[in-house]
Amino acid sequence: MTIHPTILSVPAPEGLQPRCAEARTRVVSNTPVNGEYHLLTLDAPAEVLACQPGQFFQLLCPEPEGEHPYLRRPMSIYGYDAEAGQLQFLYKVTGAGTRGLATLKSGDGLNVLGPLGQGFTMPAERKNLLLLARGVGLATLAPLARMAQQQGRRLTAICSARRPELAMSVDLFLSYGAEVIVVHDGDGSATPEALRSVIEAQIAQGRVDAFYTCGSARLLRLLQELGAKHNIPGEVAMEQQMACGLGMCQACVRSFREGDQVVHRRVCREGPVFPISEAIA
Amino acid sequence: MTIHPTILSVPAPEGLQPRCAEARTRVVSNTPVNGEYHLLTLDAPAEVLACQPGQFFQLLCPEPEGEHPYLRRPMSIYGYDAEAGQLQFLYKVTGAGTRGLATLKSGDGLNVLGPLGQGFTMPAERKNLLLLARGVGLATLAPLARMAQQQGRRLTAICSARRPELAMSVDLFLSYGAEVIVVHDGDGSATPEALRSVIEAQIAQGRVDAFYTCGSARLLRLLQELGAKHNIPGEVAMEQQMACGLGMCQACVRSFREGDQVVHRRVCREGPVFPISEAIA
Amino acid sequence: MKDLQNTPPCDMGVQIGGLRLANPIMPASGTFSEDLSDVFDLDILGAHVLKTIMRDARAGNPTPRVCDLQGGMLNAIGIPSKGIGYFRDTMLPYWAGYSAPLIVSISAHTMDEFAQLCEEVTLPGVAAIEANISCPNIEADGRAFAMRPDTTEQVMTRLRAATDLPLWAKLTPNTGEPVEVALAAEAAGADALVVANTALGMSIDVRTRQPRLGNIMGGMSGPAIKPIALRMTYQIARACSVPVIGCGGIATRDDALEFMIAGARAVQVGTATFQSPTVMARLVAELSDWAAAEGLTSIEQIIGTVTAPTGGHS
Amino acid sequence: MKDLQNTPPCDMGVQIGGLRLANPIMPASGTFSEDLSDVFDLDILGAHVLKTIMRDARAGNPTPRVCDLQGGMLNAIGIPSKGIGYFRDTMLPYWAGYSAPLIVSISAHTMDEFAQLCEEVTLPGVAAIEANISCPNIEADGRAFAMRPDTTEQVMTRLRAATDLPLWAKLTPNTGEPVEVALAAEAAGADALVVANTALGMSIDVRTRQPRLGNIMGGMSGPAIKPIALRMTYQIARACSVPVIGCGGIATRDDALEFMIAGARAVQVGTATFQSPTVMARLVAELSDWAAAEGLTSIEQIIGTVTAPTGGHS
Ligand SMILES: Cc1cc2nc3c(=O)[nH]c(=O)nc-3n(C[C@H](O)[C@H](O)[C@H](O)COP(=O)(O)OP(=O)(O)OC[C@H]3O[C@@H](n4cnc5c(N)ncnc54)[C@H](O)[C@@H]3O)c2cc1C
Ligand SMILES: Cc1cc2nc3c(=O)[nH]c(=O)nc-3n(C[C@H](O)[C@H](O)[C@H](O)COP(=O)(O)OP(=O)(O)OC[C@H]3O[C@@H](n4cnc5c(N)ncnc54)[C@H](O)[C@@H]3O)c2cc1C
Ligand SMILES: Cc1cc2nc3c(=O)[nH]c(=O)nc-3n(C[C@H](O)[C@H](O)[C@H](O)COP(=O)(O)O)c2cc1C
Ligand SMILES: Cc1cc2nc3c(=O)[nH]c(=O)nc-3n(C[C@H](O)[C@H](O)[C@H](O)COP(=O)(O)O)c2cc1C
Ligand code: FES
Ligand code: FES
Repeated sequence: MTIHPTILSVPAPEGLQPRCAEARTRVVSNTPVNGEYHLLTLDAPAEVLACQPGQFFQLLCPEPEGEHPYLRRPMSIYGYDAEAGQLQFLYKVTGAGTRGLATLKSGDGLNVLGPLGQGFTMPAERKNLLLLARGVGLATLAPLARMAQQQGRRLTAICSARRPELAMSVDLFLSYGAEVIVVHDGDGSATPEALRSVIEAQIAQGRVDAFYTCGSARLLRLLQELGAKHNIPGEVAMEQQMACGLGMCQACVRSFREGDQVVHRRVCREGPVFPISEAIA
Repeated sequence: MTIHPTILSVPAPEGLQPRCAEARTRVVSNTPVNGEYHLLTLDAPAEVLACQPGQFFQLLCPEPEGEHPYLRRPMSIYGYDAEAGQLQFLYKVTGAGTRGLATLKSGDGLNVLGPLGQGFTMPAERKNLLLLARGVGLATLAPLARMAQQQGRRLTAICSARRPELAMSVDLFLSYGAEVIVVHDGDGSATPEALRSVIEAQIAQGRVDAFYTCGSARLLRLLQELGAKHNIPGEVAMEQQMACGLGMCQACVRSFREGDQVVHRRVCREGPVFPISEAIA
Repeated sequence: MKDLQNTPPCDMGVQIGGLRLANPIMPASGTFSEDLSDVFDLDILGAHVLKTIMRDARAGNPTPRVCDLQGGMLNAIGIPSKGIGYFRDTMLPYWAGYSAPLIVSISAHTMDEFAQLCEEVTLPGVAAIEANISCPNIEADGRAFAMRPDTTEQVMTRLRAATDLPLWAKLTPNTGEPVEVALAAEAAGADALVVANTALGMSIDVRTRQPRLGNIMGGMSGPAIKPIALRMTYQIARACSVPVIGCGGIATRDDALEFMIAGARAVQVGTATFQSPTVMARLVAELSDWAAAEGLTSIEQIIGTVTAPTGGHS
Repeated sequence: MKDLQNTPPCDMGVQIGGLRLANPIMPASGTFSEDLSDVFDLDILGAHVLKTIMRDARAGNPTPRVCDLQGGMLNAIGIPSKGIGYFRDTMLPYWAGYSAPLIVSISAHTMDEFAQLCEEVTLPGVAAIEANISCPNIEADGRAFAMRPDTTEQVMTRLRAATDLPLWAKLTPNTGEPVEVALAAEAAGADALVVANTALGMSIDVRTRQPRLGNIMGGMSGPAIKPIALRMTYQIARACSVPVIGCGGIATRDDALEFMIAGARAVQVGTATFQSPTVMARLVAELSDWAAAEGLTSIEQIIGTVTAPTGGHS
């Protein structure tokens, strides 16, 4: 495995290990999965591979023909492997930046900045985890599932999708030893009401010490309600338009409850992972 | 040989064949020659291959890393072959645009606009032609040499260069049946004085009915002087910064003598080929 | 989006004051000439806008007259001109061969000269006059007329008196008071406002330490100025009641739509033609396909349809 | 260019009024914070310029606060601020840990508030105050102070009286009178001029027909505005005698050199840091290598060395 040098090795301040770095990586593969998504695998240098589940990178996307993405695009870490020197992202093609990503071919270079932000926390007493997400949001939870398995926690993953065959990463979650429940729009199993019953049943069986979710405001509200009712803690990974990704520009704020107050926090710095109880959907 | 469609087929005005077209070509090869230059060979559609020696194309150069050429770059036609569907340019890497050209690999696409401008003229009575140029300027004269050979004219090509091994296209001119004289800076044979003797000798032998040159102001002045003295006509291909390449923007004007007056002409439209006697070096 | 095959075509005509254009796409002054007819049939355009002319023959600026930038270019062409006689005797008859309306751009350094030229180009075959008031005004210390509301109103009043033809005013992005200038042009009787001309810029060759234009400074155009021209279009379309014609950095169908949604009734395309001489032909076709697919019956239905941002902090 | 190995290093220090910077590279206000210390040692910079602060705690603008453009971006962050107390008690001690001089950017909507804040930030540990007079001025109908020479002179006179620290004025490219505004700031006692802030722009999402910023309009920055900022730097450096600090679209060594050749004594780097957070560290190193290779003994030798274009029509 080749380790590519970072673009710039700036002298780190005495005794301080830079938390993130701007690095030039090389594309191992970039393949369509599941119709709507692409899986990007990169050869990456060690200094960007000390990742936590829930953290993200800012990718400097190549320009697709006739379009000119300027800012970096935030992407959750889908997989990281410091030993193999690899980093993975799972993305949905939505605009100029992700269209640019989709043009990447094996062997191409890609400049990445990361790892960024605060990842998920998993206090020891959370032995039974419930993961709930929809669409590409599941990508964000994949490394969390892997870590949970390594730490011997029990995992239930509810994958919500438009159609059952679009439910992302089912096999991956199964391989991490999760019990996987697929719900979809076709049979009404993905409505908040239907989901509420499924989750209530899990709670009743004592299978839920904490919730982990990301993306959907509807799912967040459902978990806030269930969490408050059953006193179950949880975390959510949130999104916001970003510029710097480092905490400097204040572009990415969202509102959060802090006691009686509503405060702004930066998704890129204080997040992207926040306590479910404090998030405002 | 694949013919690629033009980007846009706009309905041509009734009965009028567009003189030039914007076409998407494909790179056959792009190889360094002679240290300083690159030879670019393209698969091109028939509608851009009705070329005249001395005409040029405007190339939409790809962006090299970290640079952003916006305007097209003018390049003389080095070779064209309507039957083979091929077009060739010989270029020197000097700035952002040509650095972008140098990144092109076999199979890549390249958007070209042309053929543009007025080519060289060769009235029947010009039986003995003297071609004089330096550096990449010789590229412009290559298709002229080929046409002269096809028409059975006699050809002398003086190739001027910094070092003899840098003299461009000697073999090519030889293959077109030209007598080739290489002059270079190393032994003083490329100074205007030395060149004057060489050319005077050619004239004395009756080998010069017309001059063709391009590029260098110094060579142009020499030929203006010799042309006036011996009453020998000639043509020069000139350069100027361009924007549109079509005659619309007036960016590319140069001054020319027209009787007693100095007038502006557009290099892209009235040129790039002009009578040597009217040019102002 | 509906199915393209089964939708009736949309009426692409737009009304600019008294003038009806077959479609909203036209060239920007100085980036268009008869030479483009080598590339496509110019009669597919909504209008033909000529390079600005001045009364007397002039050479224009020293070279280099252009240089390129990230996302655009600088130009200091100046206004080389063969004079009014050449316009009347040679250009006008040539353009009479087309059916698209002819828009004649004029300029001058003094109000008298401007008004006189305006009268002189008021000729059969001319559909409208575009007053390029973004040119240096000698009576105002070299500042362009369109830099200030007062000079704008003065010169437009003189031009209004000099012609019965539809009169457009072309504004500059270099002013700090774009809305006040637009209101002044409207008050003086402009029939439409072209928003906008180039932004004053500069570029230096680090190797030679020389400016990259012979004229030192020049006008910036192309995609890089689009956000500025769009902002002015939005501000001016809200403040004025005469039609606004958007101009600045338009290169794609969505660019044209952005200006129309912001309030422009038509758009001018300049620098993009240098990158791709077929771009205006493509825009006419793509805009019409888009409108049909959207189920519009008239392209005018999209003008000024910008909505408030949802906004929010969450 | 000489051989890099055998050339003595060039003195990279530049003088900005009474202040000496170790090198000409510093961040632009609003694009920099302590967070960048994750990426490189911030003490390699010529100075630290903080995000503009206002007196009272404020939330800033609705989201989305940024969108990207060809060659740059728009922002309408507003000035979220934790207030002057947070600055004094938390930020100032943090930055005291560095040796690079600290430049504090301040703003306000009225002159009284501005002057009061100026006095309040005149504290040990602050090396200079940058007055962001490109903010809307409530007393002048929402126009920024720096839009006009008179309001510029008024507010800068008040600020000058309020502090003994070096006082910089940050100008706006949205004015039609950049040189007059610069002269007014100088006359009122500014020690340096930062040229310039963002250009007012707009972008619309064609699909939703909504502005792409929650605030509708916003400031354009990045390479797209470089020619405008460079032109102003050239104009102002020729007209004024106080130091000019160039700002707008600087992303490469040659960009920085372009501004210095045009007359800037130092430069600020903003948006480029978002594309590449290591860019300022790279610029410091590359500029110093370049200067050594050119055989300069002081980087100040290149300031204002722009030469006349050769020009010509042939
Ligand atoms: C922390 C974080 C993690 C993310 N992880 C993933 C992931 O793993 N896989 C994935 O497919 N997507 C992910 N997203 C969303 C992804 O960033 C956007 O889909 C992407 O930026 C769209 O860029 P575009 O140019 O293709 O689309 P455009 O819509 O053209 O983007 C235009 C602008 O909007 C911004 N933008 C658009 N959508 C979003 C969004 N949802 N969140 C933030 N900014 C947005 C872009 O960054 C860009 O500046 C994540 C977002 C955040 C904030
Ligand atoms: C009619 C014509 C034919 C030409 N034929 C050839 C050829 O066959 N081979 C070849 O190597 N070069 C040729 N040139 C010169 C070539 O166009 C320039 O070298 C090239 O544009 C430089 O672009 P760049 O971005 O690499 O360099 P840069 O110096 O970065 O270019 C910056 C700008 O200057 C313009 N420019 C730079 N040099 C010239 C020049 N000499 N003439 C016109 N514009 C220039 C570019 O187009 C661009 O807009 C020709 C020029 C003209 C006008
Ligand atoms: C080379 C060139 C020449 C121009 N000449 C004129 C002119 O003579 N009169 C005028 O009003 N505008 C002139 N313009 C400005 C354009 O008409 C247009 O307003 C400007 O370029 C912005 O549009 P664009 O970004 O689409 O080019 C010229 C622009 C360019 C690039
Ligand atoms: C996200 C963002 C926030 C900014 N905030 C401020 C600010 O608070 N005060 C200020 O004076 N300028 C602010 N600016 C303007 C920059 O300091 C700078 O003047 C401008 O962006 C041009 O430089 P650039 O092209 O290098 O970014 C901000 C710019 C950006 C992009
Ligand atoms: S993206 Fe800049 S602060 Fe979060
Ligand atoms: S390059 Fe436009 S007229 Fe010649």
